[in-house]
Amino acid sequence: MVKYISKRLLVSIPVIIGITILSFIIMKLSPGDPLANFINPSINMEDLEKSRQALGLNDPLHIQYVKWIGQVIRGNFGYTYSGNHSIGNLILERLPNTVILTLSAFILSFVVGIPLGVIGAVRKNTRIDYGITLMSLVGVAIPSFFFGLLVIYVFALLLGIFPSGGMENIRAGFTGFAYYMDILHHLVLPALVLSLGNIASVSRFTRSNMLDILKEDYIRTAKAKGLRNKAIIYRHALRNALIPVVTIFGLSIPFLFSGAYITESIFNWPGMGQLGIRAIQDREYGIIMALNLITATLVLAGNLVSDILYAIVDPRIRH
Amino acid sequence: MLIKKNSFYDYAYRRFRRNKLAVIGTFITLAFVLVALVAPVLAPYEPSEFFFIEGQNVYNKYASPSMEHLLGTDSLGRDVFSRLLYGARVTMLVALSAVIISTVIGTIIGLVSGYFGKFLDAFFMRIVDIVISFPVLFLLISISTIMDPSIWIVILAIGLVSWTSTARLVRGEVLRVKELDYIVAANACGSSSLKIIVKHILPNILAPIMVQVTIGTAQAILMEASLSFLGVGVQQPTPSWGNMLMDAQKLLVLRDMPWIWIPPGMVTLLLVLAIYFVGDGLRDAFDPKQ
Amino acid sequence: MNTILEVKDLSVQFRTEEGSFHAIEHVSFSVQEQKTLAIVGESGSGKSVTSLAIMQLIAENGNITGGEIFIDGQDILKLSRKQVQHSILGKKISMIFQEPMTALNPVIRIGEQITESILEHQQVSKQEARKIALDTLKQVGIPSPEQRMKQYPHQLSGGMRQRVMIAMGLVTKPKIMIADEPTTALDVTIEAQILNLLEELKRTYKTSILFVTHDLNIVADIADDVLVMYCGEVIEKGPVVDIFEHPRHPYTKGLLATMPSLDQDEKVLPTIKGSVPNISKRPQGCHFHPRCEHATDQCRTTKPQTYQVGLQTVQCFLYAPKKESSNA
Amino acid sequence: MHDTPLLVVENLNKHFLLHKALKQENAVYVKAVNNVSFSVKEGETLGIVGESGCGKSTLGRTLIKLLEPTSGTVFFEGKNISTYGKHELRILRERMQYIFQDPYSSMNPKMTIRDIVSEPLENFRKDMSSSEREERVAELLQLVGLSREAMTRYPHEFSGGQRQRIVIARGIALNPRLLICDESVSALDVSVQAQIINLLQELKQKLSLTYLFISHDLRVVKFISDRIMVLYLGEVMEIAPSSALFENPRHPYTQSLIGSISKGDPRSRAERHILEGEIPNPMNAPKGCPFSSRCPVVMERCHSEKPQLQSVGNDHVAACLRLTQTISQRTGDTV
Repeated sequence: MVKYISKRLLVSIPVIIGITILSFIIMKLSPGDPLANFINPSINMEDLEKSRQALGLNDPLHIQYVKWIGQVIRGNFGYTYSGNHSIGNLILERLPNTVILTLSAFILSFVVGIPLGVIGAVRKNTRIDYGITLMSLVGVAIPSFFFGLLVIYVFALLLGIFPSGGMENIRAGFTGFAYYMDILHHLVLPALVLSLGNIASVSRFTRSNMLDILKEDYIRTAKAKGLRNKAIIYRHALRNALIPVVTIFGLSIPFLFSGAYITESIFNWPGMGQLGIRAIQDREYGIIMALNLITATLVLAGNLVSDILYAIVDPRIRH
Repeated sequence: MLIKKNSFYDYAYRRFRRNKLAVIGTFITLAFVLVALVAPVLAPYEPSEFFFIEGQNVYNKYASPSMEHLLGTDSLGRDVFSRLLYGARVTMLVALSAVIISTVIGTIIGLVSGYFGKFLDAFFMRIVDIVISFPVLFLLISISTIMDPSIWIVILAIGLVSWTSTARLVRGEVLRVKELDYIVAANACGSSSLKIIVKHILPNILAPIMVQVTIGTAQAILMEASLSFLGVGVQQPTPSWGNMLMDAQKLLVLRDMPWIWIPPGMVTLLLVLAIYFVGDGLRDAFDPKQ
Repeated sequence: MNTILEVKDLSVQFRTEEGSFHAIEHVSFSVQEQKTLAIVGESGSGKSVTSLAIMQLIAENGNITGGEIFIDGQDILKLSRKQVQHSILGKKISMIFQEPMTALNPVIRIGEQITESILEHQQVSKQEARKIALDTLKQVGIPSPEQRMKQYPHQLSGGMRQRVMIAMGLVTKPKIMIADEPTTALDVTIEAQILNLLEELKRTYKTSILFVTHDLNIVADIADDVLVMYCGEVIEKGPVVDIFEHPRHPYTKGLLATMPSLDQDEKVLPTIKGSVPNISKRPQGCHFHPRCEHATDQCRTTKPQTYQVGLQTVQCFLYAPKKESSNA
Repeated sequence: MHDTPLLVVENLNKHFLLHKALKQENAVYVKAVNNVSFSVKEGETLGIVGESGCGKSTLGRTLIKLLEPTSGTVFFEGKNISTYGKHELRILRERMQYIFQDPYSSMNPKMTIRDIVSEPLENFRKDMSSSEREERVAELLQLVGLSREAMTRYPHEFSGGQRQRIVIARGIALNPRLLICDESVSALDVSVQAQIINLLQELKQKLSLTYLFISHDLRVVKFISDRIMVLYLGEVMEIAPSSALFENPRHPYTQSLIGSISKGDPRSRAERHILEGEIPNPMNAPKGCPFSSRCPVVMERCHSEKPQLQSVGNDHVAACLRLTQTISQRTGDTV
């Protein structure tokens, strides 16, 4: 297995390099110069030319790339055009909020999605199954922003059960336990909206996996042994069906980050997605590119982890 | 059907026809296509025609549904119903063109990767790894912010971002089919690689590609809608179901004028759902296990 | 001698895209205590469906349309699904399959797969179950069973996996074990080992065996009685020596003749003309008539009854009692 | 039967790399075909038998160059084909054909029988008009016992035996010299198997073909072959004329193999001989004689010394150290 993991790690090296190159190309294509971002806009004119020299804006492309990578590795993504905010700091401030949201959605997807899939498969072709199938299809088919708006309309505006946006009630000035409950209260709707598509995919995937496995020879063996249905489903079928679900762990990360863009902007959730949307409106290319690079790296790491997890849970790879 | 008499497609067609959801989905999808084609006939007004409050030089903004404006008017006093009909054209155009791009790229790369293997395979699969590491929306946004947004850029962006799943699928199918005896047999009777790919491999992996095209269309519709909603997709005044929902980000519109944002949202949901029904139906119909 | 398994008039129907078909029709036979009955037939003969029907394991689109199945005197078709699961399957009757690789669960350790049967059917502790499992693994000739218990199926060779399957089938000391082509996926030398093992275990565990196979050579080696099936019907049955030395049905005769022999030098193999008909296109009358040299008009229209010839039963008009002479 | 060899194989190796390693000596190889040498005379049938992992299929595929040999030379019709490039390989395809085991997977399900059988003709008989090709296909189908009507139908409309006939028709379309039959009757029902074996025999006479018949089934191999080669873990154990091999097998493995097949007679059950142990994993095959881990008459040196093929009778060779011993004892250590 050490071999498998090291091989997997080796394969990610060209990928991470590719990610940075692609990011760099996109940046070079965008208006303005990426390296110009590194110049603190508040400095005066004489220093500007010095900075340009120091940053090597006149260097050949590959040198520029290496210098840019050097900055990025140190966490320096440059400054925003408007004001002289460090992009790295801006993102860092927002990262925890996005992590709270995506992690909740991530957990919700599997905690809800897997049981739905299992029930659908076990009760195949019953009303419950049709209901779950239809619901998951709607879940995959509904535009997330539309679902978000609907949820706000119904639960926040019509019923008033949940807040329509934001992460905390600043005016109330909660502290301690109440503060966390307040965040949780704000979290419910965005987490639901963000996870819906993923819940649907996970349950569809689990169901079809489960159905395939219930047709396997070893399930027939288990039946021939006179095991009770519970043992057949949970001990023999589910263990096999859940192994490939691990791969969805990795796949759902980019999905959730994409979703966070929309969800955060609809719910005014102060995360990276919302930052990104503002950046689009303000044409802050530096922020967009930094977000791109960071999320791509996170996704790569997520895929790596889920592949390794796969090797751990599947004895056929483990040995 | 366009395929000559061959039991595989015959069986698949019969199975598909027995699947109620799939048939309903097909009809809904066809109805949408029809509406898109004849939108100019059905629409009472031009999509970007502004209406004024009678006798005044003021836009008739946010008018409630009436006989005159079936679904009311939007923030600029345009007829929502007409925009909805024309929006169908934009949606179809974008989704279908993008899917053609992604299917062509994905199929070629998948075939080459799977059939020739070795360096080409490693090379293309790393590219796929790189592309899928970027969340789709991020890449789309990057592409459409760099270029001046236009429908063609949106099509190109969606096409360039979504070929990866087709490529992976085709590659996997090629790897599976390649090992079958009839490919080895074709090799043994001296057929060239091109002939083997075109005559032996492609016809036998067409079914999953067709499913992927269907699902891909649905996903392209969702991507276009999201982009347009975020303001980096199809631009005003061209109507798109996504950009018609932009107004709903204003609390006032969201709370008090559901006629502006619910219809475009619902039609998107309905069309995507219908296409998914078709896709699932095709998948089940093609599945030899059933 | 006690009858352990008795099947009477069993019919199984499958619904498919093209309509409904009988996979087996009016199949009857019985297996005596500590005896081996071999069901032999080609593809589509219904031999596997018969064994799966006894185990109540036929696919979703198939169902038993008639007949009775007595296991240890109990008609299991009259029992509820739960009762069969609880008191028959794995307890009185067990089954081993053709592909030991796919028949074992890939993600569960060998030990757990064996002990779960014991824990399901016997009131014993986990430690005791473990001990029984270890003993059984030793019995089926698996070296260092303690280590094997901790392994997964893919870590074993094909022969070892089939031994594990056999151990799993015997661990609850059933009255009868069904073996469905258990050696078809194995090499010749391993096949010989497994057949030998089955013979040995049959004696130590005092079980009966219902052996399903397409290979007449194996039948010659292990069976006490033989059941020949063709197109879902039993066309001949009887003691193994009688069947091999005096096959009655033209199909049985043909089948025995087409086996290339090790001792003789033939130039051309005798054949049965034509091929096994598809389940949806089974001929009228006797299913075998298009391939039969003795076919008469009667065979083309009417299904022959079964006739007793010595210790054998044959479904063929050739053996219909004639007024003047009797056929022995 | 002529005495000129059609195919001569010398020290053929096909090794598959399993794990790469930084140091060449640490890399793990599976030696699927290991130093195999033999020849096939024009017009004869050479049977190749062995259990799983013995390399018989790999050997067949390496000979027709569907797999690239690791080393060794192959002479076909007197020419060294192991160095053939792409262009020459095409000519080889015309002279040497391959019949697969599974008639279900060896035909493209989306093609008609006409297209399937005429594929080799399209590739090599470019001068043929389509109507000429169609005539040829009809002729070929007739030769294998099928009617002309089969042409417009698809593979799934045929039974296993009929499919194998079609595959054979495709195989003989170009009038090849050598047919490699890889388990070509193993997937068929017993009653159909005999028909196909007879067909192969008949075609051999009519078209003066040479066969390489690969099978795990000793009965079938005995019936069809003039000579038989026994493989174990990629190495040749014994090569002998069919009758000699069965009447007087010299290698302990051949003896065990023949002994372990059933007599097909319920009255002589006890005669079935049991060979203990299992076929070792080809990844860690025994160092000396590959059969040493299971051999009932194994000696100390068998574990370290690799036996060479040596003559043990007329046209009869075997690779066993016991045989070397008896021969050297007989010759009285004069060497």
